[in-house]
Amino acid sequence: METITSIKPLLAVLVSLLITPILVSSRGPNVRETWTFVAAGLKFLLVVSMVPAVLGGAEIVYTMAEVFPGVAIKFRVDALGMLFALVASSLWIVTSAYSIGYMRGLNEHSQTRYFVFFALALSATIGVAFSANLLTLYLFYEMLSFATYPLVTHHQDSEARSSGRKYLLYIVGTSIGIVLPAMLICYNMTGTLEFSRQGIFAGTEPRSTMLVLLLMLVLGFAKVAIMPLHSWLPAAMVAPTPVSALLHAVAVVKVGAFSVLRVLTGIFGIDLLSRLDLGTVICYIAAFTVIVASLMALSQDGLKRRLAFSTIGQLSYIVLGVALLSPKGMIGGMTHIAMHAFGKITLFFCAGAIFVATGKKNISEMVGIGKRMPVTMIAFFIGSLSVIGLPPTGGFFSKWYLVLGTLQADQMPMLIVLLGSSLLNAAYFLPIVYRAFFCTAEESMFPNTVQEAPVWCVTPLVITAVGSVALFFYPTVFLQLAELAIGK
Amino acid sequence: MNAHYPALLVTVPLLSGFVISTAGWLNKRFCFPIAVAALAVSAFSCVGVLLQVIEQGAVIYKLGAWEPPFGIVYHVDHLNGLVLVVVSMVALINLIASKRTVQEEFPEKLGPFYTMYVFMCTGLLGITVTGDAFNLYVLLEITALSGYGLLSMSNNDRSTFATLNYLYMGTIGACFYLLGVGYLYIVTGSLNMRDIAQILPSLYGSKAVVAAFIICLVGVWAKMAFFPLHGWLPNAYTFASSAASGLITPLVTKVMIYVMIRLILTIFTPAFAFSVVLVSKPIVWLAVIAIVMGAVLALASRNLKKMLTYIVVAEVGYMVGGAWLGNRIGMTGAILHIVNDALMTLCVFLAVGNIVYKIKDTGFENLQGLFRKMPFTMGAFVIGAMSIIGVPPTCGFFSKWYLISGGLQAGQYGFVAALLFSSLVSVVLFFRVFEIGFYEPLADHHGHGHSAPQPEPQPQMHPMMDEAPVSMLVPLMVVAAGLVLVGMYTGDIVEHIVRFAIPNALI
Amino acid sequence: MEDIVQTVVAKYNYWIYITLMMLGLYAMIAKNNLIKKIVGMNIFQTAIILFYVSIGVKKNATIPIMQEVHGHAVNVAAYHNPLPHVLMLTAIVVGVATLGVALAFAIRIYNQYKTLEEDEILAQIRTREEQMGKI
Amino acid sequence: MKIIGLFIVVLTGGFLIYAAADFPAWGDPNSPASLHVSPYYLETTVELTHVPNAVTSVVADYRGYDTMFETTVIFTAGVVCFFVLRALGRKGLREESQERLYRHVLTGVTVRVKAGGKIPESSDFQRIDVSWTPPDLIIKTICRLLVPFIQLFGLYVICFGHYSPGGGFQGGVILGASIIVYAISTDLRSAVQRFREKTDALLAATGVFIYAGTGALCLLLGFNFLDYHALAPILFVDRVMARSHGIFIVEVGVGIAVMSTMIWIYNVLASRGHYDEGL
Amino acid sequence: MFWQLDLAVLTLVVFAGIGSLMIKDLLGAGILFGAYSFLMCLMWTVMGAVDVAFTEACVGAGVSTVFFVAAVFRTTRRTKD
Repeated sequence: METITSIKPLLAVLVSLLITPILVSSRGPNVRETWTFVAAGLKFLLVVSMVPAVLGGAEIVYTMAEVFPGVAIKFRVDALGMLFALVASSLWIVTSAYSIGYMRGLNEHSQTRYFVFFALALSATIGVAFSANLLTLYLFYEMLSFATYPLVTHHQDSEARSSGRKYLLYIVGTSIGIVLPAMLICYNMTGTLEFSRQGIFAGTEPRSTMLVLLLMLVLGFAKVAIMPLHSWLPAAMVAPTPVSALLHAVAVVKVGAFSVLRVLTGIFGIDLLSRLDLGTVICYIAAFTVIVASLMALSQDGLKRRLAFSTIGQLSYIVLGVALLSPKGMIGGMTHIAMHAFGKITLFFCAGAIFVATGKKNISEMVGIGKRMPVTMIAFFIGSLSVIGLPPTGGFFSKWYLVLGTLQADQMPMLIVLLGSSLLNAAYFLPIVYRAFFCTAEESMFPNTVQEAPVWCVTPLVITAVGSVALFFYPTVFLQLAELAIGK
Repeated sequence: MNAHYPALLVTVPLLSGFVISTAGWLNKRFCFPIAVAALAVSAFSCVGVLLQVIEQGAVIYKLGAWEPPFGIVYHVDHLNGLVLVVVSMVALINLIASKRTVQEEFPEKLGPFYTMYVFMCTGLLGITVTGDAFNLYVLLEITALSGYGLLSMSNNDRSTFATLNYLYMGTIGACFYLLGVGYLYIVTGSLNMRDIAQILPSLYGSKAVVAAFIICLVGVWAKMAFFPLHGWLPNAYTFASSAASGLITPLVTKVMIYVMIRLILTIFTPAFAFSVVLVSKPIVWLAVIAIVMGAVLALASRNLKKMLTYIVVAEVGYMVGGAWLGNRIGMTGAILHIVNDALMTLCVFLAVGNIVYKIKDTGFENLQGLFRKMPFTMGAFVIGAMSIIGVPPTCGFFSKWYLISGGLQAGQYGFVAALLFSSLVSVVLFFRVFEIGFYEPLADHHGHGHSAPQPEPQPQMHPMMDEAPVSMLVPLMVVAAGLVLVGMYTGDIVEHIVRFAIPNALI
Repeated sequence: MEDIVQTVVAKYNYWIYITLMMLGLYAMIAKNNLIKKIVGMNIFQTAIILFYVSIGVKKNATIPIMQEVHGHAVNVAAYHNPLPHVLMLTAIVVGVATLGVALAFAIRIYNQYKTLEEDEILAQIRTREEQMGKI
Repeated sequence: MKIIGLFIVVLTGGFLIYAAADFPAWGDPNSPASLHVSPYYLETTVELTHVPNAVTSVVADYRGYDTMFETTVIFTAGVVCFFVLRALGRKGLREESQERLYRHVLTGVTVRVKAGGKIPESSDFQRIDVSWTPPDLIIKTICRLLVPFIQLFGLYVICFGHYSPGGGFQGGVILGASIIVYAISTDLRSAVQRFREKTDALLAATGVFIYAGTGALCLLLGFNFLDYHALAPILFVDRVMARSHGIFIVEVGVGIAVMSTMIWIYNVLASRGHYDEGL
Repeated sequence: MFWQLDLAVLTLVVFAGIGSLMIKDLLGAGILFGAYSFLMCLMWTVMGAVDVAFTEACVGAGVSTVFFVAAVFRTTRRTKD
C-alpha cells in the first residue's frame, strides 16, 4: 500500500482552529457566520480532495513531531478515518446553517463563544479521524472533551452546570483515569502505539492481560456511551439543539465509537481478538447496551432524551458490528457511522425546529403537530425510518450488513438482539409520527394552519433527510471505504 | 568571549545589581532597562553555553584559573545547561511582564527591588552552574536573602510574617546543607563535587557519608518544601507581590530539585543513592503523601493563588518521587518536569498577576465573569491549567507520561496512582475556577465580592472587556505558546539533552 | 571505661557542637517569641561553625600564618588547616546578614501587630480574617 | 509544639551522634581533611601569592569567588533591610506617627510636637529623641576620643591582613563599629549628618563593585574571571606580586562594602526606618 | 593548648547559650548572646582559628549584639519564654 506524505490532513484539522481568532474579533454576526461557512467549506473541500487517493488504496501521512521514542504526533488518512471525516465535515456545513437559524430564532446569548467552540470541536473531531496512533487520538479526544464543555453548559443555569459537571466527570474522568494508564501499559509492553492492521501486540501476552486492557480501552472512551458509562449523554441534552445534533449525534459520540473501532482494529487487531475470542465479550456488552437503551428510550417523554437513548443504542450497533469480527459485520458497523449520523441528525434538527416554532419539548405535547409543521414531520419520519433501518433510507444498508455479519459469525443471539432492537426502535419512533399526523381534530393540540420554523432551520433538515434517502441509492462511497478499511 | 559564557551568565547580573542600586539613588528610570539588559545577556550566554555543551560535551570554567579541587570551578553539563536556560528565560520573561506592577507597588524603592531581583537570578544561576559544594551554599544564601526581601513586601500585610517563617525554615535548610558538606569534607577533605565523587566510593561504608547524604537531602527538602517541611511555602508565596511570586514560585523549588538530582547523580553516584542507602522506597512514599496532600489542600482552599501554591507542593512531590524511582525513565521524567513545571507555573502565575492587577484579590468570590472580562489572560490560564492537568499537547502531559511509566517500571504503583489522582483532582480544581469565571455574573470588583443577583444573559456580541495592558499580556502569551511548543519538541529535548544528563550507570 | 573517656574527650568538640545545634534547633521550633527564635537561629549557625573549625584543628600545630622564608619546603603538619577557617568566615558573614534581615522583619511585624509573640500574632490574624469574612 | 520540638531534636541529635562515631579523632593531623586539599594552600601561598597568612590568600584568591558572593550577601542584607523597613513616600509617612520633642537649650524646657504639627524654628530649640537622657560628658568625650583610633585600627586591619589575622571583612566591621559608636554616644541625626544615607548606600555598592569589577577586569584582559595574573601589566609588577596586590585591592573593596553596609543596617534598624531617632 | 581549658570554655559556651534562650527578657537575651559569641571566639582562638575568632569578635560579640539591642529597643523587651 503506497503512502503519500502531505500536509493536507494537518490543514484539514487546523482550518477551523485558525479561524477562531477571526471569529472572536469579528464585528457583527454576519461576518462571523460567513467565516464559519468559509471554514466549513474549506474543511470539507480539503477532506474531499483526499478521497480519490484514499479510494485508490493510498494512505496520506503527515508526521508533526516525535514526542517519545517510537511515538509521534502523526496524522494518517486511511479509509476508516476518511469515512468518518467525510461525515463530520459535510454535516458541519449543514449544522452551521441550522445553528444560525436556531440561535437567532431563540435569540441566544454569547453566540460568538458558541461558534468558536463549535469550530474547535470540529477540528478536534477531524483530528481524531485522521490520527495515526493512540497518542494523537488521545490528544484530540481530550481537546474535544474540553472544547464541548462550554457548549454543553451553554445555558449557564444550574441545570446546565450540573450536567456539565457530569459530562466532565464521565468523559475526562475516564480518559485520564482509565485510558491514560491503559495507553501507558500498552506502550511499556510494546514500545509503540501506532495503529496497524495486525495490532501492536506480539500475541504472546496472557489472555487475562489482554482482556483487562481491552475493557479499559473500550470502556475508557466513555464518549461511546456503552453502559454503564452512558448517563452523561442524556444529561448533555441540555445543550442547544444544534450542539446535540452535531456533537451528540455525530461528532462526540461517533468519536467515541470511532476510537473504540481504532482500538479493536488498530491496537489489538482482528486476528488477535478472534484468536483470544475477545470479540464476543465486547459483543455481549454492546448487545446489553442496545437492548437496555432501547427499552429506556421507550419510557422517555422528552423528545431529545428519547433521541439520546436511541443514540446510545445505535452507537452500540457500531461497536457490536465490529466486535463481531466478521467482514460483513465490520462493514455494517463502519457504514452505520455514516448512515446513523444522517438519520439521527435529521431527527435532532426536527426536534430543534419544533422547539423553535412551538417551544414544545415533550412528545406528549406533539399530538397533531404534523398538520402544523408537515415538512419537519416528514423529515422526522424519514429520519426515524433510517434509524430503524428500513428502506428507502441509508440506515437499511448498515442494518442489512450487520445482520449478514451476525450470520457470517453465526452469532444467533446477536441476530436476535439486532432484530429485537429494530422493533423497539420502530416502537419508540413511529408512534410519534403517527400521532403527529393521524389524530382527530379535537385531539390535536395545534391550530390547523401550516406554520413552519424559520427557513434557516427547515432547509438543513430537509437536506439531511434527502441525504439519508440518497444514501439508500448511492451508498457506494461509504461502502467502498468500509471495504477498504477491512482490507478487501 | 564565548569561552567565558559560564562566568558571564552569573557575573553580568551580579555586576548589574550594583549598578542598579546606584541608579536607584541617582535616577530611578534606569533601573528597569539595566536589569533587562543584564538578564538578556545572561540568558544569551546560557543558551550559548548550552549549545556548546550539546556540541562538545561538558564545559569547565576555572575561576581565578585555579586547578580543581583547589579553586572553584564551574562545570556545565547537559543537566545544568538545560536548567540554566530555563531559569534565565523565566526570570527575563517575568521581569518584563511585571514592570507595571512593580512600578505601582514600589514606586519609591525601584532600585532595591530590581537589585534583589537580579541577585535572586544570580544566585539561582550560580547554584545551577557551580561545581563546588560550598560555593553552592553561598549562592543558596544569596538566593534566600534576596528571596526573603522580594517576598516580604506586598500590599498584603501578612506577607512579612509568612516570610519570617520562611526565613527560619530556609536557614535551617541551608545550615543542614552546610553541615552535610562539612561531613563530606571531614571524610574526603575536598569540596569539589567531582573530586568528592571520585574519593567517596572507597568510603561508602562509613556512617559519616550516609549521614552527610541524609543531612544534605533534608536541607534541600526544607528549601524545596517537600512534604513534611512544606509548611512555609503556601503562605509565603500567596501573600507575596505578583512580581515576586512570578519569579520565585517557578524557579526556587525547581532549582532545589536540580540540586537534589545533582546530589544523587554526581556527588553521590546512583549506585550509592539507590543501592547503599536504602531510602528510595520510603522517599517515594513520602512523595506520594506530598502529592495527595497537596491535591487535597488545594481542594480545600478558596483562593486561586493559594490553590496554585498547594499545587506547587504537589508538583514537588512529582519530581522528588520521579527522581527517587531509581530508574532512567523516572529520572528523565523528573528532569523534564523541572523544565515543564517551571514554564507552566510561570504561565499560571503571570495570569494570576494580570488578574491581581485588575481585581486586586484572587478569592474565588471575586473571579466571577473573568472570561468575559479578560479573555486573553484566561485563555492563557486555561493552557497553563491544561498543562498542569496533563493534557496533550501541552508539555505537562509528556513529563507526566515519563513519570508514570517510570513508576510502572519501578513497580511503584502507589506513585502511579497518586499521579493519576492528582491529575483528576486538578481537573476538578481548575474547572471549578473556570465555572466561576465562565458562568457567574460580573461582581463589582471594588471591595469584597458580594453575591450579585443573577442578571439575564446579555445578548450583545462584545461584552465589556477589561484586559490587562499589552506589556503584561504579550509575555503571558509567549509563555502559553511555549508550553505547547516545548510539549511538541519533548522528543528532541529528551533525545539531545536529557539523555546525556543521566549517567549510563542508571538503567 | 578508659577508652570511652578517651573517645569522649577525643571528640569533645563534636559532642558540644551537636548539643549547641540541638539547642538552637529546639529554640527555633519550640520558642514562641520571634526574637528568641532568631537567637536560636544564630546559636544553630555558630554551632555549625564550631564544627567546621574543629575539623581544621591539628594537634600541636600553630595558626596558619607562614613563618618560613621562601625556598624551604613548608611543614604542613605545623599549621592548622586554613580551609575550614576560610569557609567559616563566609558562614559568619552569612549569619550576620541573616540576623539583620530577620531583625528587620521582626521590627516590621511589631509595627503591624504590636507584639512579638507568635501565638498572639496568629490570634490577631485569625480575628482579622473573621472580620473580613463578615464584611 | 514543645513536644514535637523535643522529639525532632532528640531524633536529629541521636542521628548526628551516631554519625559522629566515624569521624577521625579531633585534632588528628592525618585526617583526610588535613591531607587532601589544604596542604596545597599552605605550601603554595607564599610562593604563588606572596601572602604569608594562608587564610587571607585562600579567602581572597584561591577561593576568592566565594568571598565575592559573601560580600554580596552582606550587601544584599543591607538592601533587604532598607527595602523592608525604610519608610519612604506617602506610605512611609503614614506609618510614621510618633511625636517629636524639641528642647530649649538654655532653659531645658521641652516642647512636644505632634506629627505634622508646626516646628519651632528659633535656633535655640534643638530636636531631641523621645528617649532623651541628659548628655553625659564622660561618655561623649571618651567616644569622641576613641572613634579616630578605632578607625585607625580598622584601616590597619584591612591593610595588614596579608601578614596578620584580619582583613577586609574584620576591618570593615571595625570601621563601621566606629561610626555606630558615635551614633550611640551622641544621636543618630548627628551621625547621619556626618555620614549621609546616600553616601552610605553608594559606598556599599561601590565596595562590592570594586571586588566584582576587579574580576571582570581580569576577564576583559582576556584571562579567567578573578585571575589576578591579568593585573600584572597594569600594576607594573610580576605575576606573584600581581596576585598579592589583587588580593589587597579586593580586601579594600570588601572593607568599604562591609563598613557602609553595617552602618546602613544599624541605622535602619535603630531608627525603625525613619532615620531620625536612633538609640 | 591544655584540653582542660578547652573543655571548660566549651562548657561555659553551652551555659551561655542556654541562658540566652532561657532568660525572660529580650535585652538580656541579646547581651547573653553577645557573651556566648565572645566565649565562642575565645574557643576558636584556642583552636588556632585566629581569623574566624577575630571575625566572630567583631561580628558576633560586636555588631550582632548592637543589632539585637537596637531591635529590642525598637520593639519590646517583653517575652513569654
